[in-house]
Amino acid sequence: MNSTDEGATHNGLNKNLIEAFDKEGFLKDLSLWNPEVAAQIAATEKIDLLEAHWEIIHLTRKFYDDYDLSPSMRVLVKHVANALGKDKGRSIYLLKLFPGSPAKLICKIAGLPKPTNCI
Amino acid sequence: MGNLLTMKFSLIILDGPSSSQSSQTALAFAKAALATGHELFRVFFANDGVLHGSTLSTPPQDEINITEDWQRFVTQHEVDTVVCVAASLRRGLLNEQEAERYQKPAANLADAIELAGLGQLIEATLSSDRVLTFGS
Amino acid sequence: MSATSKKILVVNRKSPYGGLRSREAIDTLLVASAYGLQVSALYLDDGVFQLIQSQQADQINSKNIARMISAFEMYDLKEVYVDASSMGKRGIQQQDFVIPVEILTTEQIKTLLHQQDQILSF
Amino acid sequence: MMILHLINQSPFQNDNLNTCLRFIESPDSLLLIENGVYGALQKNPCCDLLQSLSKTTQIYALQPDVLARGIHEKLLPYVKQISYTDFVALSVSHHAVQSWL
Repeated sequence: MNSTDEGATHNGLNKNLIEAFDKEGFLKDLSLWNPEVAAQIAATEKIDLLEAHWEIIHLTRKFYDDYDLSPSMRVLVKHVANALGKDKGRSIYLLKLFPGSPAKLICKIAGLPKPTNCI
Repeated sequence: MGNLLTMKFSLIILDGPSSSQSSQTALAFAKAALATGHELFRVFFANDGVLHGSTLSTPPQDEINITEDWQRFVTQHEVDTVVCVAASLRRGLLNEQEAERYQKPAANLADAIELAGLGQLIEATLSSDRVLTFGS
Repeated sequence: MSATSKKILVVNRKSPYGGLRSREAIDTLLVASAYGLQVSALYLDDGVFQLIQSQQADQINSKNIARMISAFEMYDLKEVYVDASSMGKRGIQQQDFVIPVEILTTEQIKTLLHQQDQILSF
Repeated sequence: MMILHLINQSPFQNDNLNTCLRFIESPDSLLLIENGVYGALQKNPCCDLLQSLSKTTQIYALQPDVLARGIHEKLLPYVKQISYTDFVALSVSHHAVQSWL
């Protein structure tokens, strides 16, 4: 067994996991995703994952499972509104939880493909 | 046919340079359109058509290099020319920025051509009088 | 006529796998719809196979076209038309489809085609 | 609303021309290009349908494609051969262009 298989820890991060990300911090192999990985990705974005974040992450993953698509921001807002009600189904709500570009950031944390800028 | 009407055309090209005749037809059409006073709003390469953006295409010397012909044409006439970004990345066509972003060893997109999303196709559809699709 | 009032039809005549045309047609429909355009989809010939609900694309390591099509409603894309004759020739019925569609006769499709400002084919 | 219908594949190869002929109606026009010009042969799977269509609808074939394939002496008499410039003019005179891919 070599050292990379062992996954020596470094700065609290699993070494295999460091290599598992691309330059922009997206997971290269989406099958490696789990809630701990999500928390690590979020930490690099200075986001502490709370229940409010998790419900959006799970919904987005469900969307991907159902439709084989990463949602655009507009559709994500609509999807959240349908599932969690109008208070949460608003861009401002998602922006507060995932500042910057929420759709992209959510995909990153939720272990979904990097949006291709196409949709 | 004596038609003095000037129209804005956009062309969508779906086939690769060596998979069918259609990009040659499209280029001949584009030249004829400009020659008769019409405007080319945009050329949008999608699907295998994005390979027309490559600077690396090298057919034998006694065959036409349709990829270079297209690039020369759009450069000379300053035609707004786009390759679909998702289709391009999938087929190994990258500009400097994307090569850097995805940590790839080289970039091969011609200078005259822009990497962009399908929004550009939709915009071309809205802004043009006529849209023609070439492919098979 | 303002640009956004243009009617756009995307014609789909290709089967779902064995190429990326169906994917790109779906992407185009979703983008057009995101722009709030009057866009509709017509499925005919082998294109009707794209709508079959029981696809198991993971068997051939592909993304599932029918599943993507089932997102149309989320994207406010509600005008989905299918050629009755193509269905009949292939022994396919409405209940095989992943979403509700409007089934059209040849005459109705002629009318649909002639109502468009632009027709895109993939 | 006039549509210019484009066919670029051989009727011996697939159903594109057949499908197009189901939906084309006067005052639309049909233009055969690339391998589609084989649909202008006197003997082809769609020639009966084309014969009846020709009474109401103009059928064109792109001349460079016809000549390239050496079939210019075997064409249906009512098919008019045109240039790329004519192709552009037809796209202008019709409201939309539908490529049957």
